[in-house]
Amino acid sequence: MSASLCVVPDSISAGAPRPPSIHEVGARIKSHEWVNGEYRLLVLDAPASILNCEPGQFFHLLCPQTDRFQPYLRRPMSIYSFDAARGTLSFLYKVAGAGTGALAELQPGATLNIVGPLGKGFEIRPEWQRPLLLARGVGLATLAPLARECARLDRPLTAVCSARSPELLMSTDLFRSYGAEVITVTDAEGNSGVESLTTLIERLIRSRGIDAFFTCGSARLMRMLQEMGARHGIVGQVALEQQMACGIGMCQACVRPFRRETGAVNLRVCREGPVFDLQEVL
Amino acid sequence: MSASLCVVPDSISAGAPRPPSIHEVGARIKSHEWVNGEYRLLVLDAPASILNCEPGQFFHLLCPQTDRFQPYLRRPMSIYSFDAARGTLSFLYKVAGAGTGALAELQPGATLNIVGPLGKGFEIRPEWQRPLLLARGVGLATLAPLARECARLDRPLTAVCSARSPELLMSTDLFRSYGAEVITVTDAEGNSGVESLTTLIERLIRSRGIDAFFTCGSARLMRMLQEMGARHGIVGQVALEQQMACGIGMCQACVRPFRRETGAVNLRVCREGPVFDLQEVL
Amino acid sequence: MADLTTKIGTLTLKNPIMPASGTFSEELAEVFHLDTIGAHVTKTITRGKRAGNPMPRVCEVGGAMLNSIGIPSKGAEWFVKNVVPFYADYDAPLVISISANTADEFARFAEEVSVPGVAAIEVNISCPNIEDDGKAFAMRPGPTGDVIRKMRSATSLPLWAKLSPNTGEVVEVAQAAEAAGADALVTANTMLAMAIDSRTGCVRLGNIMGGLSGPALRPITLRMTYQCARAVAIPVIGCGGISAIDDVLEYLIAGARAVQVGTATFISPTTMPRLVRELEQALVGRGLPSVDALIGTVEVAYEAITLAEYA
Amino acid sequence: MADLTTKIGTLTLKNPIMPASGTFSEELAEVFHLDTIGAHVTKTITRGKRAGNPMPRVCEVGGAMLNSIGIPSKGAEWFVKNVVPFYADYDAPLVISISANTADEFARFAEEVSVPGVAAIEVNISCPNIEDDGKAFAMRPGPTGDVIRKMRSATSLPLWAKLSPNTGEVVEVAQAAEAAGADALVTANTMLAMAIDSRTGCVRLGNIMGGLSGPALRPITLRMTYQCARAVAIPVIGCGGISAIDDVLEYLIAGARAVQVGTATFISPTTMPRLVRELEQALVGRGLPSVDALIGTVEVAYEAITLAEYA
Ligand SMILES: Cc1cc2nc3c(=O)[nH]c(=O)nc-3n(C[C@H](O)[C@H](O)[C@H](O)COP(=O)(O)OP(=O)(O)OC[C@H]3O[C@@H](n4cnc5c(N)ncnc54)[C@H](O)[C@@H]3O)c2cc1C
Ligand SMILES: Cc1cc2nc3c(=O)[nH]c(=O)nc-3n(C[C@H](O)[C@H](O)[C@H](O)COP(=O)(O)OP(=O)(O)OC[C@H]3O[C@@H](n4cnc5c(N)ncnc54)[C@H](O)[C@@H]3O)c2cc1C
Ligand SMILES: Cc1cc2nc3c(=O)[nH]c(=O)nc-3n(C[C@H](O)[C@H](O)[C@H](O)COP(=O)(O)O)c2cc1C
Ligand SMILES: Cc1cc2nc3c(=O)[nH]c(=O)nc-3n(C[C@H](O)[C@H](O)[C@H](O)COP(=O)(O)O)c2cc1C
Ligand code: FES
Ligand code: FES
Repeated sequence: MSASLCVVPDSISAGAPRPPSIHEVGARIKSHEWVNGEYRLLVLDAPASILNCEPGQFFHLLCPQTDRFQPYLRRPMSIYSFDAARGTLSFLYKVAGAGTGALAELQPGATLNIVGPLGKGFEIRPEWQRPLLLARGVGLATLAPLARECARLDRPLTAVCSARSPELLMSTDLFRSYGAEVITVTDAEGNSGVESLTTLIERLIRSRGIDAFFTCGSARLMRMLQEMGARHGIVGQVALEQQMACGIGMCQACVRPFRRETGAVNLRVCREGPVFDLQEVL
Repeated sequence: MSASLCVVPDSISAGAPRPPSIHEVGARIKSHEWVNGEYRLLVLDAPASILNCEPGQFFHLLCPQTDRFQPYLRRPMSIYSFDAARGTLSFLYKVAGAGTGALAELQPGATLNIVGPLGKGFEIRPEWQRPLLLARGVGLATLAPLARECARLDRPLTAVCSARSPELLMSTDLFRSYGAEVITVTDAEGNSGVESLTTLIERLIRSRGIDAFFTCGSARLMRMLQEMGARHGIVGQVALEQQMACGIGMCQACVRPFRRETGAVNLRVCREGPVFDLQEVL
Repeated sequence: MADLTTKIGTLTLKNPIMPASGTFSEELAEVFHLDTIGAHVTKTITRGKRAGNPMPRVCEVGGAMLNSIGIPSKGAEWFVKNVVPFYADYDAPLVISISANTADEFARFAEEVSVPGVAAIEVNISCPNIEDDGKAFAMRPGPTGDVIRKMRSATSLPLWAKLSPNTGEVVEVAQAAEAAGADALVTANTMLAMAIDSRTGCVRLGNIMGGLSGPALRPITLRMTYQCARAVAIPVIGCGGISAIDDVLEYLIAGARAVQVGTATFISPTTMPRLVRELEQALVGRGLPSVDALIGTVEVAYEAITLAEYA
Repeated sequence: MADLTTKIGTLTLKNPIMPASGTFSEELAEVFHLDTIGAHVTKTITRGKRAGNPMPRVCEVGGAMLNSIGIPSKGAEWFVKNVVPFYADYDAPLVISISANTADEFARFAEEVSVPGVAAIEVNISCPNIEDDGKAFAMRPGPTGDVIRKMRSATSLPLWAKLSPNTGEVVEVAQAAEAAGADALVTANTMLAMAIDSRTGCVRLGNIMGGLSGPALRPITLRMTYQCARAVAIPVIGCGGISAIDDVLEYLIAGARAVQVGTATFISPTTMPRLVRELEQALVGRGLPSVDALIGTVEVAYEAITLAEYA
């Protein structure tokens, strides 16, 4: 990373006392189930104050201390679904290391301390009438609220869902329930490689008139869409991940380099993101 | 503490490989009940290897990490009872701070890591035919195995048990079951002060022919017995406490000064004790 | 009701709870009203632009964290134009943390940022001194004195010298800062540390080494706070591992006139306002009229633990 | 099967796990067979008798401990007569830790304890140097070099210099020890720290300040181990906060040729034999033929975390 990169964003939110919009709350666990061998679905009873969310935003979870795991920092998780009317908030997460390992031990009824909503979510611009969503792994969680938003805004959505194997394909029924056209590809079936997908998506661009890309969950697929987008003049957005400490914008732990007119800038994934312009990602 | 004090014991156990006599084991909790508002009785299923105990010895307990308490060092606890035939080991303890607070949260069925048996226990010398035991608070726990040993050796025992209030008098039935004569005194009844006790014990010395003192649980009562012992030529033993780190004799955290022929020496409560000659305590 | 105000030289803070540099920013205003705390302390800036260190910049190590953020900075001018005005709407004094490569540059920089709206300058002397073989200024009394002396003649704002735990001469460094005209000391910055992922064999920070912060640091920085509070007459501000009210009390009792909260804000962004509330409760609970009544009251217990009276 | 032996200069240890001074004694033979570990390191002794520090001598602080045991000692003569023979029945080399007030006293003492049965001398230079205003020898390269140089001409036994984390010049101190003839370094001793009981307002150690040990120390001493292993050619022995096999691997990967286990033995007296077993398993699990194959293999990852491949 070169020392000439700018390192904080150019705009700072206007000064002075405002009512808090980020909340630290204890939320009761309503249910907590395995959805496949790797992922768990965590549903929380959440107060209305934190349910004014945008698709693509995330929460920062204080995973518990257990006998086996003693995570210290919080763990960021995309919102899988939020429902202000029912007062629920849910996360779909992969059990990976200490934090998610400890999280997985929590039982319904227990309280989980969460901070959010955080970050900048997806923006479905008026001119984006025929979006395509390409999700893999955790992206299948992160992009779920976007599919709902597309339904709300009446934008016919094509969802290409990728996974290692058919069992690991998540959210496809949810996507369908939002009226999306769902196409699945898996490593097991041999149709999830960049080449097959390029062919598939080229075809969809032509046949469906795709005019925007949304993606999450794979650096490889993001690069592929950047390349195809550049070729076809299709713009879009990507939800990124980066290791975080504060999640709020204070610590500069989560920066990544982005292309801006003025040159490369480092932006905070937790604050200027996690959703970024697809073509700006360096 | 003057720099002229000797600081390690004069004898070092003879060298060379021996079979281990101190064990670190995980013991299953058989039962764990409150005996009054302050004390809990913890009964463990214990392997025979650690049940070759002497009255007055102790174990070093690894209290668990809980959400409320994160003790780090082990906590020393006198053996309240041990039974090699039944394979049980029990502790009677006061819930005080982080360690015992965490311990108190353990449920039957859980495993507790313990190290022991540790230290030097009571010695009932052949010439001590008519012992008197004076116990207060935790001393009521520590002296219980001694009462059993007196019964086994056929020494009629008088047990003077002191507490703040009658509810806090523990072990008295146990002492009686070992055939001891039990006399209780409490602050509530106003008969537990040094003056009343001096009168009581002077009378017992005359009437019962007391020839040895055992005590635990109160510095004030220990001083009183030292003084009476000196006056009447009655010897005895005391079980002491001191903050510990290793519990085995490695760290020198637990030393206290004692009177020896050669002058004052610092001895390790965990190793040369916890039971010491009553008159040697400085 | 207890009086929570505390004086740091000429500044009066409404309470002794403030953030540690690098763990606070304008965004926290979206979590709680920033006037609940005693002062605002900004992330260290440099005069010129800097990118900061390579990724990964943070990792966690058994109940604490390491960071090698470095000092990304958009420069002095940008800061004065964009950040300082943000804080104008708050009553709490604004303390800005600055860093530089030489004592002269520190002085020039101090002058540049001595603008209306800035109440004090925190001097981050834990950065490498390029005139002293890259050793941090805060490692030795000489360079520390130089920096503060030159800054003292360049600005009339209060100067808070932020000390480093990575030295064997903390008392001498503290005294040098005081002699050179520092108005307060902050004890302390992070401790140089490292972690390796034993599975992959890789260092866990892009910069290889980084600063240890959080609870594990507290016994070390508390010791420094105690040492410095006894060695200097200027106020000492404790910093390191504070997350609970008992930690705040510990520092005040050791002699700190105020405290800074760092990593705990990452773990719970509402830590500072909670500590303000709990401090008031703790003082009332002890029957103390003010924070002042607690500061420096530490007692030394040389006695052996005597046989416990279980009564 | 993996080869666990490691060479510390002329000594070959059957495995790299040994105790840290002050956390080991003859009594541990009642817990496990002392020949399971790589070496025996005794508590520091002084030539004359000493009582050690006032009570309380230990306390716990959030997942770590502080101690101010001091150096109680029955003196050199008693030690040579009573302790050295105890270890004669074991194969593992006996390393004895000594301390003194001046460089000359260190030298005289080294000579006195260079007796049959002693395999190496660990030099505890964290104690105050009465000829340098009470600053510990290990704080500065000069006094460290003096001690080792004088000891070097007084004994032919291997000398292990035990460094202190309480200095900003650890690399210079390490190099001074090497230049003066040290055969190995031990990184490191405890870090000066303090705790106050916020309820009573009393310091929690009789000696006011004490040494931090246990997990909280690990990131600091690991960093020192890494720095020293790169700065000197003699073997470095890592020490600080080791309790799990991952900790052992971390130190070896950082460049340590062996490790010392301290406080963990208090928490679990069977820690060392367990680590020996788990080390063998870990090497086999990684397909490594020997400890040597792991030492100093640390890799530096400067890369940004890239978007995770969830596949
Ligand atoms: C904005 C955002 C949204 C996310 N949403 C989801 C989601 O909906 N579902 C899901 O399964 N995962 C999601 N992740 C990834 C998730 O945060 C990590 O899987 C999790 O932090 C791993 O923690 P751990 O302790 O189990 O793993 P460890 O590997 O032990 O974590 C060690 C450290 O690395 C960090 N880390 C590890 N992996 C990642 C990662 N991929 N991204 C950022 N930090 C990481 C951890 O936070 C922790 O600090 C998201 C990440 C970000 C940044
Ligand atoms: C040999 C021995 C036998 C004991 N037997 C019993 C028993 O049978 N029943 C019982 O209730 N208690 C007994 N105690 C006291 C018991 O160890 C303490 O009550 C317990 O350690 C308190 O720990 P805590 O974390 O709950 O309290 P805290 O006060 O939070 O403990 C803080 C620290 O001080 C130490 N400490 C506190 N009180 C004592 C004490 N009285 N003696 C030694 N260290 C102390 C703790 O071990 C810990 O390291 C015994 C102590 C010793 C030394
Ligand atoms: C992510 C991070 C960034 C930091 N940046 C700075 C900084 O720019 N300037 C500074 O003086 N201290 C910086 N610090 C140190 C803190 O101000 C504080 O001294 C240290 O973290 C100890 O306090 P804590 O344990 O409460 O976090 C930083 C600490 C962290 C964790
Ligand atoms: C109770 C105690 C006593 C110690 N005594 C000594 C000593 O006499 N000499 C010495 O060099 N180090 C001494 N140390 C330091 C240890 O040898 C070791 O360097 C330190 O504890 C760090 O390792 P750990 O975290 O594994 O405990 C002592 C440590 C403890 C906890
Ligand atoms: S995680 Fe702290 S700035 Fe993004
Ligand atoms: S507790 Fe370690 S010697 Fe007694």
